[in-house]
Amino acid sequence: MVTPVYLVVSLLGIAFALGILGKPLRKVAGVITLATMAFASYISVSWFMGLWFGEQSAAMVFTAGFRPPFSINLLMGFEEAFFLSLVNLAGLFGTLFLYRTLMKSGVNAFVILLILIMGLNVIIMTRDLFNLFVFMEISSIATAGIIILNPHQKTISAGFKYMLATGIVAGILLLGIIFFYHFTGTLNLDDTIRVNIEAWKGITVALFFILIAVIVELKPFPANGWGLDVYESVPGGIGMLISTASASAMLYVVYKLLPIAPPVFFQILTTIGIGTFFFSNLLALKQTHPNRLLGYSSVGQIGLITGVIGLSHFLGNQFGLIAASLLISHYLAKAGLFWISGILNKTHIREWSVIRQNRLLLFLFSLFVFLLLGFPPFPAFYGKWELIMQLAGSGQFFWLGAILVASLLEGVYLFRWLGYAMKLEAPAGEPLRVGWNQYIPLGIFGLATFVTGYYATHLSSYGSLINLIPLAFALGFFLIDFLPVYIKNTLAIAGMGFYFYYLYPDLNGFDMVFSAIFLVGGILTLLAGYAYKGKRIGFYPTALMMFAGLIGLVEAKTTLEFFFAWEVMTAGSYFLIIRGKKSMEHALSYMLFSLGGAYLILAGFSLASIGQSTIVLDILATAPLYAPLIFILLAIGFMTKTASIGLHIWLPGAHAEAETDVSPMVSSILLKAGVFGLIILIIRMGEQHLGSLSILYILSWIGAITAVLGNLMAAFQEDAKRLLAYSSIGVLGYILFGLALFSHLGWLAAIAIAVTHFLFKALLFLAIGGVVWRLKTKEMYRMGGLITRMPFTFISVLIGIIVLAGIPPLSGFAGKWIFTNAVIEKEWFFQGALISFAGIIAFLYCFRLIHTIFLGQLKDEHRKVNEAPFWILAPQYIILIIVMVFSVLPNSLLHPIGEMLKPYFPDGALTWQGQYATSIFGYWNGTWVMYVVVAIFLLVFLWLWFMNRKAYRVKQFNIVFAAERPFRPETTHFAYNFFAPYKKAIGFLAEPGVTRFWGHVSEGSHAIAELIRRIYSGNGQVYLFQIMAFIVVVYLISFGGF
Amino acid sequence: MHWFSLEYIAMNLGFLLILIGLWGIITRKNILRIIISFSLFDTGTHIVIVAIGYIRNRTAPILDTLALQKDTASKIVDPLPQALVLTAIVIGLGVTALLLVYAMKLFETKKTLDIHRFNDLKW
Amino acid sequence: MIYLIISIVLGIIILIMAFIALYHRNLKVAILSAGVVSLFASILYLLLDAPDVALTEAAIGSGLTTIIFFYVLNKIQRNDAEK
Amino acid sequence: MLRNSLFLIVLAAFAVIAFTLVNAWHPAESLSPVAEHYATNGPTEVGAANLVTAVVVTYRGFDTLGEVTILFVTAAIIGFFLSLFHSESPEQTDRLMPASEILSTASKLLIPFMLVLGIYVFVNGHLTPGGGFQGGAIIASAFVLLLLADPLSKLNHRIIAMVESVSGVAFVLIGLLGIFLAGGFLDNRILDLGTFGALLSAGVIPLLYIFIGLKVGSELTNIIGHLQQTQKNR
Repeated sequence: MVTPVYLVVSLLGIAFALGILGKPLRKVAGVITLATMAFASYISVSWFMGLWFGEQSAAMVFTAGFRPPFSINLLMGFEEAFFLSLVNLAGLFGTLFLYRTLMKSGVNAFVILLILIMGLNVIIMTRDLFNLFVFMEISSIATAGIIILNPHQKTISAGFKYMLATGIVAGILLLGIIFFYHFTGTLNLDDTIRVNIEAWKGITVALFFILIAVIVELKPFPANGWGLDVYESVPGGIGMLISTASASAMLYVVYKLLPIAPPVFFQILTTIGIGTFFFSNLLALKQTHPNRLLGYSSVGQIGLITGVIGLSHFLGNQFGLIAASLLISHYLAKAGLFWISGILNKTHIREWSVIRQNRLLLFLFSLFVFLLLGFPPFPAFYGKWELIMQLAGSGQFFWLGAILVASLLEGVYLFRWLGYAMKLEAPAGEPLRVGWNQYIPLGIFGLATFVTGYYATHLSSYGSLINLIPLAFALGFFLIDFLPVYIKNTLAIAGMGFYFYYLYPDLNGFDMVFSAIFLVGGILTLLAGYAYKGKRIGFYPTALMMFAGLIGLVEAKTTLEFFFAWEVMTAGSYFLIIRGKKSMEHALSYMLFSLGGAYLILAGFSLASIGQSTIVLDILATAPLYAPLIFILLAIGFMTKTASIGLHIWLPGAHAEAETDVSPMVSSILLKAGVFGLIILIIRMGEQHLGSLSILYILSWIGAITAVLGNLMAAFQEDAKRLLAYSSIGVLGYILFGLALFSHLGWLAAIAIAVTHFLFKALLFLAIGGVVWRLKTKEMYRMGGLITRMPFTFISVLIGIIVLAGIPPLSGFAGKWIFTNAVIEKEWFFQGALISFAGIIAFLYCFRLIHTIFLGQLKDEHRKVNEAPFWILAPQYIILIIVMVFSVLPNSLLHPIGEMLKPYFPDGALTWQGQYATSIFGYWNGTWVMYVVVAIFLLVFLWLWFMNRKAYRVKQFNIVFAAERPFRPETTHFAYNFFAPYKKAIGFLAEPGVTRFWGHVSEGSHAIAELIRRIYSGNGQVYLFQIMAFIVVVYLISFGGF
Repeated sequence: MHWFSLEYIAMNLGFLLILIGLWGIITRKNILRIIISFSLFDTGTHIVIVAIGYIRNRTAPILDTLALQKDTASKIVDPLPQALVLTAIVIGLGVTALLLVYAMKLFETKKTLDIHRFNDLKW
Repeated sequence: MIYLIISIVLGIIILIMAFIALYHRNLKVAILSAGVVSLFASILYLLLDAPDVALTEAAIGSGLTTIIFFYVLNKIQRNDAEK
Repeated sequence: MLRNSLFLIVLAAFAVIAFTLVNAWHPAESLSPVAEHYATNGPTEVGAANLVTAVVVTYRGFDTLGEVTILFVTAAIIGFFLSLFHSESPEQTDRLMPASEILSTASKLLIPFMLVLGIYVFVNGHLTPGGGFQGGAIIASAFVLLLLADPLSKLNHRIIAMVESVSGVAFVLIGLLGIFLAGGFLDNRILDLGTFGALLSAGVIPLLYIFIGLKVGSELTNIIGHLQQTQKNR
C-alpha cells in the first residue's frame, strides 16, 4: 500500500513542477495533471478497498518524524479513505471534463486544480487543528481561483464575495483554534485534552468558534448567499468540483471534529442541517437558473447530511450506511447534473429542452434526478429508508416530518425541471456538442449509480432480500432500445408471461387476483403495442419498470420490499405518463402526489416498525403504538394512487393525455396498486378508531363522495378520454367504499369491481383510444356517426359501457347487487344512497360515449376513416370474451373471490347453488338475469330501429339560430355541453374546488419562497452580515444567552 | 489592575482591531476600504495570537546565549503561537493580494468600487 | 513599566490609525494608515518577545501589502481618470 | 442606515461573545506541554537555536509547506487572472512618471545590498530572528525597488517561475528524503545536526530555508511583477 503522504507529495510536487512548463507545453501539463490525479485516486481507492475488506489497518503518517502532539500527523482510516476517494475521483473526472477549457486557460489552471485537490486531501487527513486551518485556506483560495477560470463580471463578483466570506470565517476559526490551544495546551485532535474546570466556559466558546466556522463553510441557510452566488456564476464543470469535492471534504471536517464537540452541538447541527435542507428546497421552487438551482439543491443535500450527523445518536449502527448512501447519491447526482449543465450551458431551466437532441444526456439527466430523490435501486433509497425508520424508532417525529416535507419540495422542482426538458419546445440554437472527455466522466458516474445501488442493497440489513430480477429485466430494455417495436413487444410479453407462470404456483388469495390484473392485464394492454411502428424509444424500459414495481407489490413480504416496489412503479409510470403530447403538467402533478403519498407510506411504515423486531408487512397488525395514525398515513398514501376525492386532481389529465395503450395501463392497472395497498392495510389493521369515530366509516364517506363527484365530473366532460378518466375516479370510489364496509359482501363487491373495472376500463380506453388514433382528436363534438366506419370498436364500447354502468346483465350488475346487500347489512344507508346515485349518474356519461361518438351523422372529414388497427382491437375482443364469461357465469368470478375472503370474513358469505347466489337478503341468478335483459334489450332496440326511420335529420353545426358566425363552432354542436341543464342544477358539485385548493397550496409555497429568497440580495456585505448574525444567533440558541 | 499589563493590552487591542475590521468590512461601501478593513481584522487576530503565547518576564525563544540553553522551558515565551502567526501573516498576504486583484478586476467591469453595485447575482 | 506605557501609546495610535484607515476620505491616506497599523503592531510584537513575528509583520504586513495596495489603487485611479 | 444599526447590535453581541473568551483567558504562567517539549528537547532534536524556526520548519514543517503553497497558488491565480485581460495590449502607453534620478541611482546601489540582506536573513533563519519568509519578502522588496526606479523594466517571468518551481520541488523532495533517510516526511535529520549555534547546523533547516526563501521571494516578486504589468497597459 502506498503511504498516504504520497497523496500530498505527488499532487503538490507536480503542481510546483508544472511551473517550469511554459505555454507551449500545455498539453504535457494537462496529461501530467490527469496522471497525477489518477495516481492520487488510485492511492485513496486502494486504501479504501484495503480497509473495507480488512486487509489493511488504519495508518498514521507522522510528519517530521515526531509523534503528535509535537508535530502534525495525518490519519488514513476507513472514513478518511472513503472521503479521499470521493475527492480524488471528483478531481480526476472533473479535470477530465474541464480538460478543453483548462487547456485554453493554460498551465496555471492545472496548477490551481491540483492544489485545490491537494488541499482537500490534507483537510480530510490532518489531525492538527492549525494545519486544518492552513489547508482550508489553501482550498478556499484555490476555489476562488477556479471560480474565475471563466472570467466574467459575474464570476468575479461572486469570487470576491466568496473570498470575503471565507476570509472572515477563517479569521473566526483561527481565533477559536488559538484559544483552544491556550485552554488545552494542544492543537492535536488525538491528544488527550486536559481541561481544568475554570477554563470550561472558555473552551466551549473556543470550540464554538471552531465548529461554527466549519459549519458556515458548509453554507447553511441563511448564511449562504455567497455560496449560492458562486454556484450560479460558475460553469457546470467547476460547480461540480465545489459541490462534490469541496463540500464532501468540509462535511468530513465537521464529522471529524465531533469527538471534541460539546453534546449540545449535536442539536445545533441537526437544526442547522435540516433547516438548511428544508429552506434550500423551498427557495429553490422559484429558481429558474439551472446552476443556481443545483446550488440550492447542493446546499440542501449537504444540510441533510449535516443533520444526519447531528442525529447520529438516534441512528445507531445504521448511521454509517445512512450518511454514506446520502452522500454518495448527492455526490454522483450533483456531479452528473452539474456536468450536464456545463454541456448545455443554458441560463433558464426551460431551455434545457435542447437536451433532447442527445438521448443519452436525457437518460442521464433523469437518472441523476431519480438518484438524488432517493428512488430505488439507488443508494439514497436505503439511506432515506433507514433514516426514517431510525428516526421514528427514536421518537424524532419533528425531524422525520421536516425531512419528508423538504424531500417533497425537492421533488417539485426537480420533476418540473425534468418535465421541461422532456416536453418543452426546444429553442433554436447550435447543436449540442459533447466531447469524449465529457462523455467518459458522465458515463462512469452514470454507471456508478447502479454499482453503488447494488452495494447499498447488499449493505442494507433487509435490502438484500429484495427481488431485483424484474427491475433488471426492465432496465435491460434500455440496452436493446434500438430494436424495432415488435421485437421488444414480443420480448416484453414473453417476459411477463414467463414471470406469471413462474409465480403462479405460489399465488393464492389476493395475490392471485392482483398479479393476474397486473401481469395478465399488462400483457393484454401490451398487445396493442404491436400497432406502433418504429422503435418507440423509452417506452418498454419504463413500462416494464412499472410492471416490475406492480408485481413487486404482490411479492413483497416486508415493508421495505413493498416500498421499494411502490417507488419503482411510481418511477416507471411517471415516464409512461409523460410520454403523452400535453402531459408535462399532468405528469408533474402525478409525480408530486405519488411522492407525497410515498412519503406518507414511508412515515406510516416507520411508525409501525417502532418496537418491533422485524419489518415484515404483518407488523402493521401488531403495531403497539400510534395504530390509528399509522392507518391514516398509509390510507392517505394509498389513496393518492386510487385518486380519492381531494387527491384526484392529477388523474384526469394524466390518463387522458397518455398514449393509446398507456391510458389503459395507467387507468385500469396502475390504479389497482392503491387498491392492493388498501387491502393489505385494512386486512392487517382492521377497524381503527379516532376517538369514537371509526376511520373506516370516514373512508366509506370518502368513497361515496368520490364515486358521486367522479361520475358527475365525467358527465360534464367534452373530451372522450378525460370522461373515461373521471369515470375511473368514480369507480375507484365504489371500491374504496366496498373496502370500507369491511365485511364479506363489501369486499366481495370491491374486489369484483376491481376486476371488472380492469376489464371494462381497458376495453373502453383501448376502444376510444382507437377512435382517437384514427381521428386525431379527443373532442367528442368532432366525432359522430362512427358506427358505420368503426363497427367493431362500437361493439366494444357498447359492451364496455354496459358493464361500466352496472347495467344488467353483464358483470357490473353483480357488483351492484352485492353492494346493495352489503350496505343493508352494514346499515350505512346515506353512503349507500350516494353510491346508488353515483350509479345513476354513470348512465349519463355512458350514454354520451355511445351517442356522441358513434351515433348521429358522420362528419365529412371522417367518411374515409378506417376501423381501428387490428392490434388495438385484438385485446379488446379478448377482454370482451372474458367479460361475457363473467357475465353469463358470474359465479366463475364471484365464487373464487368469496372463497378467498372466507378466511378473513367467515360471516355473511353468499351461498352458491349452480348459478344461484343467495345472501341473507335475497337470491339472484346471473344466467337468468342475462336472458331477461337480452330480451328487453332486443325489444327496445327493434323499437328504436323502427322509430329511427322517421327521424328528422339535423345538421350538426346548426347555425340557423345564430345571428353571427359563431366564435366557437363547437357551441353550436348539438352534442356539446349536452347536460347543460344538469350542470345548472348540480354542476356546483363538479366545480374544481379541490384543484383550486392545491393551486393555492402551490402558489402559497411559491410566494413564501419568493419572499424568503429576498434575503439573498446579491450584496456581499449583506451576506457577511448574515454570517455574523447567524453566528451570534446560533451562539445565543446553543448557550441560552451570553 | 491586571488589565494594565502588556498582554492584556495587546489582547484587548487585538480584539478591538478585529471588531473595527468587521465593522469596516460590513459598513464601508468602497471595495478597497473593505479590503483595508479586512487586513485590519487580520492584524487583530495576529496580535491576539501573539498575546496568547506571551509569558511575562521571559525572553524570546531564540537560544543565542548559553544561559538560555539551560532550563530553557522556564525562560522563554511560547514559540508555538509565534510560529503560527508567521504562517497566518503570510496567508493573510495571499488573501489580501488576491482580494485586491479581484477588486481591480471588479473596477474594470463596472468602473466603480461601490460594492452595492455588484449585485447582479441574487435570489 | 516603560513597556507598559509604550504599549498603551502604541495601542492608542493603532486604534486611531485604524479609524483613519476606515474613515479618511483619501484612499491613499487610508492605505498608509493601515500600513502604519501593521508597523506599530510589529513594534508591539517586539515588546511581546516575538522578534520573528515582528520582522515578518514589518516586511510583509506593512511593506509588501501596502505596496500591493498602492499598485492596485494606482491602476484604478488611472482607469478612473481615463473615464 | 438601518442595516448599520442592526449590524451594530450584531457586532456588539459578537463582542460580548469574544469577551467571554478574553474573560476566560488568563495569561500563561508556564509553557504548554507541547511548547515545553520544544523548549527542552528542541535543541537536541532539531538543533536550531531559533526555536520558532525549529517549529516552523521542522515540527510544523507541514504547515509551512502549506503556507508556501498558498503564496504559490495566489501567484498562479493572479498571473492567470491578469494575463487573461492584458494579453494583447502592447505596452507603449506608459504614463508613469519617470522615476527621479535620485531614486534610480539610490535603488541601483541599494538593490544588491537588499538581496544580500535577504539571503543573509534566510540562511541564518535557524540562528537569529528571521528566515525564509522574511528573507523572501526582503528579496521581493528589492525587486519592487527595481521596478519603482525603472518602471519600464520588465521582470523575466520565465526565470522567476523557474526559480519558484525548482525551489518548490526541492522543498517537497527534501521532505520526501526525510521518509527514506530519517523519521518521516519533512524530517530535518537527514543531515547531521552539527554543532548547536553554527551556521551549518540544524540538519536540513538552512537548506530548506534557502529554498523557502527563494520560493517566497520569487512568488512575491511574481505577484508584484504581474501587478506591475497592469500599470503599463492602457
